[in-house]
Amino acid sequence: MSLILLAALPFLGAVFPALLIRAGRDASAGAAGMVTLIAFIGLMTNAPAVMRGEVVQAQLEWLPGLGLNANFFLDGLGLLFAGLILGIGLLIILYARYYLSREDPMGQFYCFLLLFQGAMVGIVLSDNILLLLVFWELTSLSSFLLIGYWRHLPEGRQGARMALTVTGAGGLAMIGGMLILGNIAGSYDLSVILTQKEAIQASPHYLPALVLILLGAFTKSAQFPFHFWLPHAMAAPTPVSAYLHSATMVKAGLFLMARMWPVLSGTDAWFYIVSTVGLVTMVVGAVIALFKDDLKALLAFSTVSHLGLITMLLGLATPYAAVAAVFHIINHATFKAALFMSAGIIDHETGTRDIKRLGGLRKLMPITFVIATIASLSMAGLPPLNGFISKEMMLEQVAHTHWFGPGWLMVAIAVFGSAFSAAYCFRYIGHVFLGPEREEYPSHPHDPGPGLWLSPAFLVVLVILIGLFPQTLVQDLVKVSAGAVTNGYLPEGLKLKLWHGFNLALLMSSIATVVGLLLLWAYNPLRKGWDGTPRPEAKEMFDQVIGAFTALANWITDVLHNGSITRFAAIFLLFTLGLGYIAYSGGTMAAPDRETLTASPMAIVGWVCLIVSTLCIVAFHRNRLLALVILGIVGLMISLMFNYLSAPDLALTQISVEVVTIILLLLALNFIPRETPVEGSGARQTRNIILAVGGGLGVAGLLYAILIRNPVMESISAYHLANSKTGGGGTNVVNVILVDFRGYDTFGEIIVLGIAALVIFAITESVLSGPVRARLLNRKPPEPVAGDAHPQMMVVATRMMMPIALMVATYIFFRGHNLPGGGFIAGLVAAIAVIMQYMASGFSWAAARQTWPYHGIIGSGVLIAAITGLGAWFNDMPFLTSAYTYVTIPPLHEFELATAALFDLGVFLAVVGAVLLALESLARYAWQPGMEPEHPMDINPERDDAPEDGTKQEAAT
Amino acid sequence: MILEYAIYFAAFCFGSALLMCLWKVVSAEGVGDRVLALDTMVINAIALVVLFGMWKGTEMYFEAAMIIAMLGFVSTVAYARFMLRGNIIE
Amino acid sequence: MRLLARIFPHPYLSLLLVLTWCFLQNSFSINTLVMAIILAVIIPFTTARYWPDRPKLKRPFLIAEYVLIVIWDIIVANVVVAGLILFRRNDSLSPNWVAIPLDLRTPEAITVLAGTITLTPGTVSSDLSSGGHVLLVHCLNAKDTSAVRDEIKSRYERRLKEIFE
Amino acid sequence: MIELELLFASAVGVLTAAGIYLVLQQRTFPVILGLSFLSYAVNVFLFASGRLVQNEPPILTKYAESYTDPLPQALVLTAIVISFGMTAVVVMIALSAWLSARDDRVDMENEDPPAEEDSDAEAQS
Amino acid sequence: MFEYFVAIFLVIAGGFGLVGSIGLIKLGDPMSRLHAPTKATTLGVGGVLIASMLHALLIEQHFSVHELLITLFLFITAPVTANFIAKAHIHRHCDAEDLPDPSPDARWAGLTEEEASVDALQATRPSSLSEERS
Amino acid sequence: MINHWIIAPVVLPAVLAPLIIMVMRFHLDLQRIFSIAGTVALVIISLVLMSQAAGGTIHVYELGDWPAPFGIVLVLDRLSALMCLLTAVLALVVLLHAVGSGWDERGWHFHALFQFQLMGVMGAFLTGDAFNLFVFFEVLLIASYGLMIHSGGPVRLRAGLQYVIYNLLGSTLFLFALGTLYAVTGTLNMADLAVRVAELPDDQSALLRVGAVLLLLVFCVKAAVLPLHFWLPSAYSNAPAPVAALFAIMTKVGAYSIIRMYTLVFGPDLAVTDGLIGTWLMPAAILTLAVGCIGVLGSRRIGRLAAFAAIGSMGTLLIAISAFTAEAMGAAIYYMVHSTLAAAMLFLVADLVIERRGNDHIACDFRLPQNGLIASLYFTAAIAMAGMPPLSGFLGKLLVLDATRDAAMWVWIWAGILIMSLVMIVGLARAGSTLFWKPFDPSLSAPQENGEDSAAAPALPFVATGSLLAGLVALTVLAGPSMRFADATAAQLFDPQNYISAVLKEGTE
Ligand code: NA
Ligand code: NA
Repeated sequence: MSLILLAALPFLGAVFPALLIRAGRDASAGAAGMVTLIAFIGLMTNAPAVMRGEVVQAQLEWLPGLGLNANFFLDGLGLLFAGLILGIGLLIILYARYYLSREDPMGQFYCFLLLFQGAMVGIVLSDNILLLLVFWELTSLSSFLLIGYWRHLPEGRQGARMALTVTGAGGLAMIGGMLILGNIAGSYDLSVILTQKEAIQASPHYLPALVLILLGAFTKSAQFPFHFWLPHAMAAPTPVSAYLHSATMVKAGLFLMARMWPVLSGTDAWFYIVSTVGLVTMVVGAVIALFKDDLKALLAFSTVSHLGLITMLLGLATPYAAVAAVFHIINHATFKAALFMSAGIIDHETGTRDIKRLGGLRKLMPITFVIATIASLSMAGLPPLNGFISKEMMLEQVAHTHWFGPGWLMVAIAVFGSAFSAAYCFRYIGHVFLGPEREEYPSHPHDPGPGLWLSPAFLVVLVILIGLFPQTLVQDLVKVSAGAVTNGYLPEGLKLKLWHGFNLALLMSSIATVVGLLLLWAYNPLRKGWDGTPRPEAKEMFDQVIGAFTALANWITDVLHNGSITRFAAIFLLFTLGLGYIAYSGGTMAAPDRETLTASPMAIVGWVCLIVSTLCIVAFHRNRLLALVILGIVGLMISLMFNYLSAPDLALTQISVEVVTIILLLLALNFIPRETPVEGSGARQTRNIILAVGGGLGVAGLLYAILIRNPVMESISAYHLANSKTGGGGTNVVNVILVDFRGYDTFGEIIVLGIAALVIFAITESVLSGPVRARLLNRKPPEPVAGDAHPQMMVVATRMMMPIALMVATYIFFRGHNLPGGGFIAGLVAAIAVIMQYMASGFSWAAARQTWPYHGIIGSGVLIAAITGLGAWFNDMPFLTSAYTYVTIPPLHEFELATAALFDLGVFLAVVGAVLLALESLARYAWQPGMEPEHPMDINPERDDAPEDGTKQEAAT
Repeated sequence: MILEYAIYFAAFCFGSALLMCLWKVVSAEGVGDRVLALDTMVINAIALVVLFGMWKGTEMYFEAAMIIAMLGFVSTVAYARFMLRGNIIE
Repeated sequence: MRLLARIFPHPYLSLLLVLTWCFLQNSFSINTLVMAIILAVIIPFTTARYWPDRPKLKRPFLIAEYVLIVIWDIIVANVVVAGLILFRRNDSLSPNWVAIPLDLRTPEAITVLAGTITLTPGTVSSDLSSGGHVLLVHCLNAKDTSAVRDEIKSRYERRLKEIFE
Repeated sequence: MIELELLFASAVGVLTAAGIYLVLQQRTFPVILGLSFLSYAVNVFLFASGRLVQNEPPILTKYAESYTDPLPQALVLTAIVISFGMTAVVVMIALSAWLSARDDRVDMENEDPPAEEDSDAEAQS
Repeated sequence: MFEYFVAIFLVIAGGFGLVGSIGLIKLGDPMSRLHAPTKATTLGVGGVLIASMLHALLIEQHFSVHELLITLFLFITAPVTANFIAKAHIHRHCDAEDLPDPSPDARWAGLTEEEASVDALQATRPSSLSEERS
Repeated sequence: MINHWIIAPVVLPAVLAPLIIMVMRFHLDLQRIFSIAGTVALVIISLVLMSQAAGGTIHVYELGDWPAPFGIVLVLDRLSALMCLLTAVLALVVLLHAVGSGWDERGWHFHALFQFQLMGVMGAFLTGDAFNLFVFFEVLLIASYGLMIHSGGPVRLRAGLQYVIYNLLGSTLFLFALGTLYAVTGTLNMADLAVRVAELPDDQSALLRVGAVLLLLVFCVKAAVLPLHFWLPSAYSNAPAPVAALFAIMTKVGAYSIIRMYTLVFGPDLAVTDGLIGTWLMPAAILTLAVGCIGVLGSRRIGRLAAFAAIGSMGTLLIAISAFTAEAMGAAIYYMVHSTLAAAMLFLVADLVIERRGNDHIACDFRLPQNGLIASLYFTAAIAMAGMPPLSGFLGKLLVLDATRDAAMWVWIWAGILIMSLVMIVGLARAGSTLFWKPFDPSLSAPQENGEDSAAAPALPFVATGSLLAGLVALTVLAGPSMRFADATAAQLFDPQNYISAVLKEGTE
């Protein structure tokens, strides 16, 4: 089977259990089992070639630009691991079918399990370290889901998070390491990297790469001091623990070290880091395991210890150690998976995993007893079981290794660790199965059905058989795997055998066993001492660290994003000023070359008015009405300034916009407090003043620097001046730019206006559909209100002024193309004419006489502009291409017709509609019952006095 | 020549008037006086714009004066209505 | 006739608008006139709803006389008031309110009267009574309020009454 | 004699400074005033990017010899219109926020208040 | 010669404009100050506009009438403006006692009920006012 | 024959929206139909544009038939085509969610504003004129103001006000920048700017440098670069969910503008602005990443969590951009597509949660209906957002890491990206496990996870989220071809002469 298919199979297959769960638990488990079985068989089809020493390869291009390709290869190491993953996976699937209860969503379980399986297979088959990283992180994620599978358990949630955090962190470190490695080697393909030992080890980046990669491996394989997550992951259902935390995932770190062994090992750094970490982990794990009462915790720490052992062997970096490591990986997988499953059986049948509540199960659960005992003894390293052989090899290697300090130090530590290892194995047998039967267990213990015990039994058979016939059963596999680790260097005449003769290793092993028995004999006093000794509790520390980080993150986030927009704005300004200054000071400027103008007295008067009124607003801004009054002066002065500096169009626009803006602000001011309260600290004031002065100086300086220099290059507007009349048909170049050269800007601009009106309308609707409406209806004016809402003089004046203003608007509109004016100003003037009417007779009265909907006015404005623009398409011209012509209809003189005028009409309508819709919204806020006057003016003697004759009736509306 | 001086003189008058109104804006007691001052400033500004056009001999700026005349009224009424009624378009 | 009334709801306004357009154009041509007439129809037509009642001018030709009188009064009053401002101490002025009972009833007429009063320096129309029968006028310097009242009534209101009512 | 350019630049500077000062206030109303000032300032700034020219409006006539740069004027017109729309919107949002929340401060209290119980604390119990 | 003619108008206009604003500063009470701008409006701006028309007609040799429009606008709007400012002043600073008797009507329109209540307790209010009070 | 396709993405919504306002404003169903149809058409148009641009030809559309640089031109190159397509696809998905979840009926004018928003975004991507870019920024901003406060509410309105105020400051700065640039160069067309900037005498650099930096700051506000990102968390977390999801493209407008202006006009080889742009942008980007990821860990609300995740992804994106090399730009473009889809997905999933719980506190005590499905969607979105395998985020992150290996700050970049990934993973996992892993309680949850209630719940939101997921999967599986396009796009960007020649018609004269 192709490796690609092999790697993809579990992922593709993960869909089936989830889908088939409706068909029943058996169908779901069966689907998972079939998928795994097919994959296993597929793997086996490749086995012969691998056993012959070939490397099976498969390539698929994925992201060649990065050097990330779906390249797979299968060598001995990969075969060993893939076999373990799929083989034990098969057993676990069987076991889990009977282990999980009816309430557990089994489809999900098998789905996650297969995802995990796929990720693991992917790791061991990857021929590309980036691809390996993908699968590596996937194992973290899928194990997160598996550990948290029992969602109702807070331990599960926490354990899952802890596992994800630790292994995820390691994984990220490894990404860094792998990328460095890939960059040194010039490729991310393992087959290339593995040939670059010299280059890699010579590189200055070797050490960081090594450390980062080892961080990944150590965290994954629960090496000290990252071992603490593994026991907490035991909150997972036992099949998960058996699979992930004995046979597979935790071995991924070992696999990685083995995989990178040819390029990374052989240096002092590797030797000391890896072997020391392994040794310490081995001892620490063994010691803690002895004192754990939870069966699964005991097994978890024993796993930690054995992983340490294998790590240490890999760290020693000799071919013999590699062989021992590979062999122990196989052995550990067999006995530890069996032990986890037996622990699961005990938990399942007795209702507890607490050793203190167990004991004497020998007769009640004989099958389980046999299975567990054989597996334990193998773990303890007793002959003739497989654990014995690999442990002997380990001790043999240790005995020939020079580590720190005196030569015997490592031997002593190893024996010490082995003794504890033996002790907890004996305790597992002694305190659970042996001893007197208890009067009561949480439930009635008995052996389970074969569905549960078949899988561990099969493994235990392997334990015995491998122990008895290692050469027949596994020697070839071990050789070819170890060969893959060591790049083919194997100890000469290697033979796996049960009996090595009386040697130092056997002696050490014996001592360890005896001491182990002694430790168990002295368990109670030892336990007292252990319980009395203060120890760092890894979980609490982890929780504290994570808690601290979370609190810190909370704090940082809250402090930075405290909701104070004024502070955000201050930071914005400060940053802008700072960077602007840096940019300025890093450049150079030519001497001023522009002839400056002399300020006439008129300009100085304007300047004084502008500055003084601005400062007045700053000083008086707390009186809001006053601020608005003075704002009118500022607007007026700016308008005069535009006039003074050759910009009549701008002057007209400025003054019109000013009036409408002030009306809007006055309308809004009606609802809000009339005064701004004094608040804010002095420091705040100082900050504001400093920023204001800084900003003012910056802008003034920048502008002055611009104004006293001529443009370095000629402006494109020379073209506009030259082509305005001939190309655009108008003599007001500003207007021609607006409706023609840059009509597209104007198109966007009227849409902005239209959107503004829509937003205003929508927000008014939203607010009025909420609780605010009642409040507004019952609103009392904050100040006493004068009588005579619609004064006669104003009404009568408006009757004259409004038509005249509309006339003026028309005039401004039509002259715009050639003289100052245009659709926008005309629109504003027209809108103001209508506002005049609103102010005279009130919005309700006036709006009742208004027939066109504002939405329609806005929409038609935008549409007219758009359609005018689109009209050009029929001429095969781009959007917004204009046309104009001169027409003569007798007896009239020649006049101009231009599409620009149509476009400007769109502008005009959009402006009128937008302004009026905005006003309408404000008027709706202000609306209160009874606010619909019948008459345009409040006082009209002609109307109210007794009629002298019948003709003086007011025309009906 | 005399015309130019007359224009200068008138501009000086209206400019001074503008500054006096400004002074009133700065120093007045309540809002009402300031609205009055602003209204007077608008009137003076109209005169200044027309004078500017005469001075430069162009009619280009005339519409500005006209629009200011028309719209200054609206904003003054708006301020006053606000003081009277709060809601300026009720 | 009715049709004409709909097209020209306010004929004087239309006339004013024609003039306005010609003034705006600041030049006269046939195009200007045509456009002026078009607009003078369209604009009053669209804004007619905002001017529901139609005051009639009984004697429009008297307007000219009235305007001339007002202009003359404005000039005179300007000089007088300038004198008051420049050469009199504030405390020697006697500002005063004057209530002017109105014979006029048409809002347009009352407004013209009030406007005239304001435009002539020294007097400002300040308010109307709640029934619209009395005009409140502020005088810059009026020792004798009844004299002011009488002058206004005889000089302006009488003429307006003739024009409007 | 005072340079017009200096007057002009200093006026824009004062407008900017006033705008910044007001924008940094704590209530919506002065902030909106400040934004208006900033838009005055920037419009005038943009206008001046074509340099200051007197009495040469960009209206083509037979008599004029040269014209001021029309492009910045067109840009400023667009900018004025846009900032008018923006002002209208910001006024309405501020008003609606005041009506809905009865609070016209622009600063908001921290929106992410500390939870009563932490998820881990809950898990340990 | 024509120049002198125009200049005279300008000087007169400037003078009245200036006097208006002097009045604004000099006069003591707010209602009196309200009289001042009327000068700037009428003879001040009016003079400038006439000067401008004459300038066009006599010196630049073309007919210019659009100045009349500004005059028209100002003559229509200035009384309204003044009226509003006066009303605002009355509203903020005056009670019924400060003003002359509005009889035959109940009260001055611009006064609020409270302000007017001093002497208008028994008076019936016009119907048009009842609505806007609700 | 003129290629009118280029203007279509702007004109279509610009015509559709007024029609919606005028004719359909009281008919929500019609609005929905036309809005969706219009957006589908936009996707098709974008596909056409993509096919036109893919070959590497740069198409220019001279609005009003005025030649560049005097009129405004639209320019279609690979980057703009890609951004248009991304926008259109995202918009369609978001629209489905908005319709399905009923968000569009909780206030007025959702569809009109939505179309205008699209018009603004498309216009910004297509324009070749600096001032026109400003105009379309304003179009998209003002539409976004309306969408952000859609359906109102006190907190949303106040948050909206902050959003508006901050962006108004940004718009003001934009005009200052444009004024300065115009004052120095006398042009607005971006290609012409590029030519003139390159010809600028060395001794007159100061003003130009100021303009360049101010402009960059404007784009940094949009792109939420630290310390100009403060507007984002509150705005995004208080916006209606579909709007927040749509806003995933808004930050990209900022990123796009940075890419466009600082490869075309102020390219990395330009002497005048040497050492001005990348030097500070890179550390700012790293800090942005850090603040975003820390914010994910530090958030107690789902909306804020998603917002900070978006900031974090912008950090990664900007790191890639700030390197200003073709290789890193390719990675940036790939990551940009990814992060848009992922951020949108996270916001939509957050909405699914909030809609079912009524509040957005992460710590909350009861199970949601459809817990399993939503949980899977959440974890998928989280995986994408955190850049974990197997989704495109991981590939994007690897690409960025790989492309920055020669950068001066590579240690900081790598450390930042890797450490902050962990922080984000922890934050997302923490939130997810707290949100979804609840005790079984029959009274609060149906026994069959995906049973009856999933049929009852509106399916469109799930379709929307599912489509985003499908997009992410496609981006992962088709990483090779995607990356080839991204690299080609980057190559086009780093060879601006073609762009300049196309716009200024240099070849034809
Ligand atoms: Na054209
Ligand atoms: Na985003």
